[in-house]
Amino acid sequence: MIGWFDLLLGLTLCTTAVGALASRDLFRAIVLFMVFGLLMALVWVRLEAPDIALAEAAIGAGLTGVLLLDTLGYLRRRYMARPGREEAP
Amino acid sequence: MSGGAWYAWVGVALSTLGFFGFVVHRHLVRRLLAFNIMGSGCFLLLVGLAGDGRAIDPVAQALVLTGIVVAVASTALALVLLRRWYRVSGESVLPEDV
Amino acid sequence: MNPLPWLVALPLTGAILVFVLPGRWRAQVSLALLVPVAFASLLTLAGVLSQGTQSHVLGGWLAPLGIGLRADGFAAGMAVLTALVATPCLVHAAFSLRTKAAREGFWPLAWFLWAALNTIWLSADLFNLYVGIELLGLAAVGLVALAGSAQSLAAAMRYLLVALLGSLLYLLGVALIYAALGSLALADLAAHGAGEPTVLIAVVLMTFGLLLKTALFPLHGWLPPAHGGALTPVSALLSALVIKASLFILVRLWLTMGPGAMPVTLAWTLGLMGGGAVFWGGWMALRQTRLKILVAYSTVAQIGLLFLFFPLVTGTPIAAATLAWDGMVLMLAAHACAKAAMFLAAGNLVLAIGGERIADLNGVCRFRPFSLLCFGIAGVSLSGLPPSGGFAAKWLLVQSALASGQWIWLPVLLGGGLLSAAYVVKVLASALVEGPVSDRFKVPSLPLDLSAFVLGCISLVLGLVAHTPLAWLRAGGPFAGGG
Amino acid sequence: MIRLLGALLACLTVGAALAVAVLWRPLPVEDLPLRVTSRLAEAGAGHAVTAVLLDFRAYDTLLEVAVLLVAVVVAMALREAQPDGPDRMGLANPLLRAVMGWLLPLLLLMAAYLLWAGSSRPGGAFQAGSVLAASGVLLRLAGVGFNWLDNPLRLRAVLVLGLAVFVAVGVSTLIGGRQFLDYPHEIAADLILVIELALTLSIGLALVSLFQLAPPQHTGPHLPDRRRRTRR
Repeated sequence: MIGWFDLLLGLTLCTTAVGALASRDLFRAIVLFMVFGLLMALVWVRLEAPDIALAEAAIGAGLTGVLLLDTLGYLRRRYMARPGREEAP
Repeated sequence: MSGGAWYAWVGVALSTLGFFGFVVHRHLVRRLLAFNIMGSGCFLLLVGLAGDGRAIDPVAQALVLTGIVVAVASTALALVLLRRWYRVSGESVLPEDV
Repeated sequence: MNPLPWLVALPLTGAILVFVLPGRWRAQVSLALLVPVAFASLLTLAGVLSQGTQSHVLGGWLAPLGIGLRADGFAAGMAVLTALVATPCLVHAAFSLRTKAAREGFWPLAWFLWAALNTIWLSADLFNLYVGIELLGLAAVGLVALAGSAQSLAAAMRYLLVALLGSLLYLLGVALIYAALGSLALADLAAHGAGEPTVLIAVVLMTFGLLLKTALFPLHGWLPPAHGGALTPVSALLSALVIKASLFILVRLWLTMGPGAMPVTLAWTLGLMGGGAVFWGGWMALRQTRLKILVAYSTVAQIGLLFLFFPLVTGTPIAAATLAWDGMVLMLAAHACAKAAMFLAAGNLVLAIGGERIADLNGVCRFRPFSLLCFGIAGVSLSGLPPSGGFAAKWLLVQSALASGQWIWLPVLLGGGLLSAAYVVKVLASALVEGPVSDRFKVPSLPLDLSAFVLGCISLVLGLVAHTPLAWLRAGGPFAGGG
Repeated sequence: MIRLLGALLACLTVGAALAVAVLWRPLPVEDLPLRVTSRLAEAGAGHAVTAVLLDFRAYDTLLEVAVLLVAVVVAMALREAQPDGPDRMGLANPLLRAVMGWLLPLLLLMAAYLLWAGSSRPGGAFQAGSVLAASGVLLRLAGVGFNWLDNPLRLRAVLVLGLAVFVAVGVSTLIGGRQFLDYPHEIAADLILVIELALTLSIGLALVSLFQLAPPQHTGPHLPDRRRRTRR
C-alpha cells in the first residue's frame, strides 16, 4: 500500500519535472532538474533500490547537473563576449 | 495499489511529460533536460512494474543502472557537440532546414 | 571453436588497439584486423549452413537469466554483408582520410560501429539490443561529426537527438514487455507474446522508435544532412549498414511476434510511409544540386522500398510472404553494396572536381572515366536495371504484390525505379557533357576507385546469382520451407 | 501553433498507450528474481544487483562501458578538429581549496568503500566511478591539474582499461574452452573484483574527460564575422 509520503513524493516529482520543462529561465530549469534528480534518488530508496539511488544521486543529479550548468555558463559567457549583446539567452 | 504500481504511474506521467518537452522545445539544453526526464520516467516504469506486488527485482535494477550510465554518456556527448556547435555558429538551437 | 562471440570480441579488440596505439599505426592495424573479422563472419555463415542455427550462451547462463547469442541465416548473412561492405569502406578510409582529427576519431569509432552491428545481428535479448543500438547510434553520430564543419556538427546533433528519442521509445517498449512477460529473451517473446495487448503496445512503441532511427518518411529529416555531409567512407557505412540495423531489429520483432499477430493497419501504415518515402525521396534527390546530398536522398527513397515488406507479409498467403521476404532481404543486400559503392564513387568524384556541385562534373567522363564508371555501375543496381541485384529484388517484390493481390504497390515499385533512373541519369548527363579542354581534375588514387568498383560489381553480380544468398538468408527463419 | 498541437497529440497518444499497457498488463510468466536468487551462490558476487551486472548480464555491462568510451573518443576527436586554447580552468578560490583539502580524501575513501562493498552490499563500480568522477571535477574546478595524465598514452590507457580488462577476461575464457565471460568458479569473485576496479578507474576518468574535453569557458570567441549581426 502506498502511504502519504509516496503520494506526496510522486506529485512533487511531477511538479518539479513540469517546472524544469516549463521554466522560462534556463538556470532555474537546470537547478530544478537537479532537484528532480535528488527526488528521484529518494524515490529509488522508497522502491528499495539503494544501488540506483546512489548512482542517481552521484550521476543523475550531481554530474549531469554540473555538466549542464557548466554548459550554460559557457553559452552565457560566450554570448556576452559577442558585440551587441546585453542579455544572456 | 502497491508502491511499485504508484511509481510506475508516476513514470508514465514523467515519460509523457518528457516526450512532450522533447518535441516542443527548440533550445538544445532544454531538449536534453526533457530527454533526461523522459529517461527517468522510463526507468521508473521499468522498476516500478517489475517490483509490483513481488519480490524486489535485481534484474530490473541492474538494467536501470546500465541505462543511467548510457543516458549520462549520451547527455555528455550531446553537451560536447552543443558547445562545439555553439562555438562555430553562435546558436543554441538547430537550423530548421539544411 | 564457436565464432559467434568472436564476431563481437574481435571488433572490440580492434577498437581498443587503435584507440591506444599512436596515430600512424591505426590504419595498418585496422587493415590487418579485417582478415580475422571477415573470417569469423564467413565461419559463422558456414556453421549456420552446415549445422543449422548457431547459438552461444554468454557467461554460461542460459536465457532468460543470461543473454544468448543466436545466429540464423539472416543474422549470419548480415554479418557477412557487414564484412563485405565494411572492408572496402575501411580500405577507402585508409587512403582518403586527410585531417588528423578524422584519423584520430575514425578508426576507433569504425570498430565500435562494427562491434555494435555484430551485437545487433546476433543478439537474442531485448535489452541487449537496446545497448547495441545505443552503441551504434553514438558511434554513428561521432562519425558524422568528424567532418568538422559547422554543418556536420549540426547534422550530428540532430542525428543524436533523433537517435536518443528513438532509443527511449524502444526502451519504454522493453519496460512494458519485461513487466508483461518477466523476461527479456526473444524466445520468450515468441512463446508468450502473441495476444497480449501490453506486448502489442510495446512493440508498436518500439516500432516507432526504430522508424525514427531508420529514417522512414516522414521521419527522415535528419538523414540527408547527416549522410550527405559526413566523410565519404562514413557516408557509405552509415547508408549501407547503420540504418539497416534498426530495420533488422524491426523485422526481427515482427517475425518473433509472428506476422499474423501484428495489426494489418500498422503494416499498411508502414507500407504507405514506405511508398511516400519512395516518391518523396526520389523527387527530392532529383532536385538536389549537390552530389552527396542527392545520394543521401536516394537512400531515403530506397528505405521506403524495404518497408513494402510489412504489408506484403502480414496476413498474406505464405507464398506471397516468402516472395516478400526474399525481395526485402535481396533489396537490403543489393542496396547496401550499391549505396556504399555509390557514396564511395561520389566521394571520389567530389575529390576529383574539388567541389560538391553536380554542375561541375562537366568533362569528368573524359578525364576520370573510371571514377564515373563506378558511379554508373552502382546506379544500375539502384535504379533496378537488369541484371543487377536491385532488379531481381524488385522483381520478387512485384511477384509478391501480385500473389497477395496488393496491386497498389506496383506503381510504387515502378515509379521508384523511374525516379531513381532519372536522378542517376541526371548525374551522368552532367558528367558526360564535354567540359574544359585541359585536365583540371585531381586524381583519386587507385585504391579509392577500386573499393567503389568492387562494391558496385558485387551488387551487380548479386542479381545473377541471387538464389544462392537467398537460400542462405532463409536458413533457420520462418520462411525456410519456401522458395 | 500547429507544431504545439501536433506535439500535444503525439504526447497524448504515447501517454494513453502507456496507460492502457500498464492497466491491462498480464501476470508475468517468468520469474527472474527467483532465478537470480536460486543461482546466486554460483555467481561471483553475493549482492544480487552486482551479480546481475557483472556475471549474469555481464555482456550488457561490457557494451555499456564501450558506449561511455565512444562518447570520450568523439569528444577527443572534436577537440582535435577545433583546438581549444590553453586550459585555464580553475577558480583560484582559497575557500574552495580549503574545502577540497578534507573533502577529497573523504571522496576517495567513499569511492574505495563503494567499490569494496559492491560484492555484498549496495555499491559497485558505477557508483564508485561516479564518486571518483565527482572528485575529479572538483579538483578541476579548484584548478588542480592531473600532471600524470597529461601524457596522452597514459590517459588513453587508463580510459580504455575497463573495457580492455573486460574483453581480455572474455577472450581468455573463450580460449580456455569456456563460454564468453564464463568465469571459472574458483576465481569468479576475484575476476569480478579486478574487472570492477578497472571499470571504476575508467568510468571515473571517462566522466571527468567528458567534462574536460568540452571547449573551456575561457576560450576566446571564435564566431565568424558574418554572424555578428543581431539575430533572434
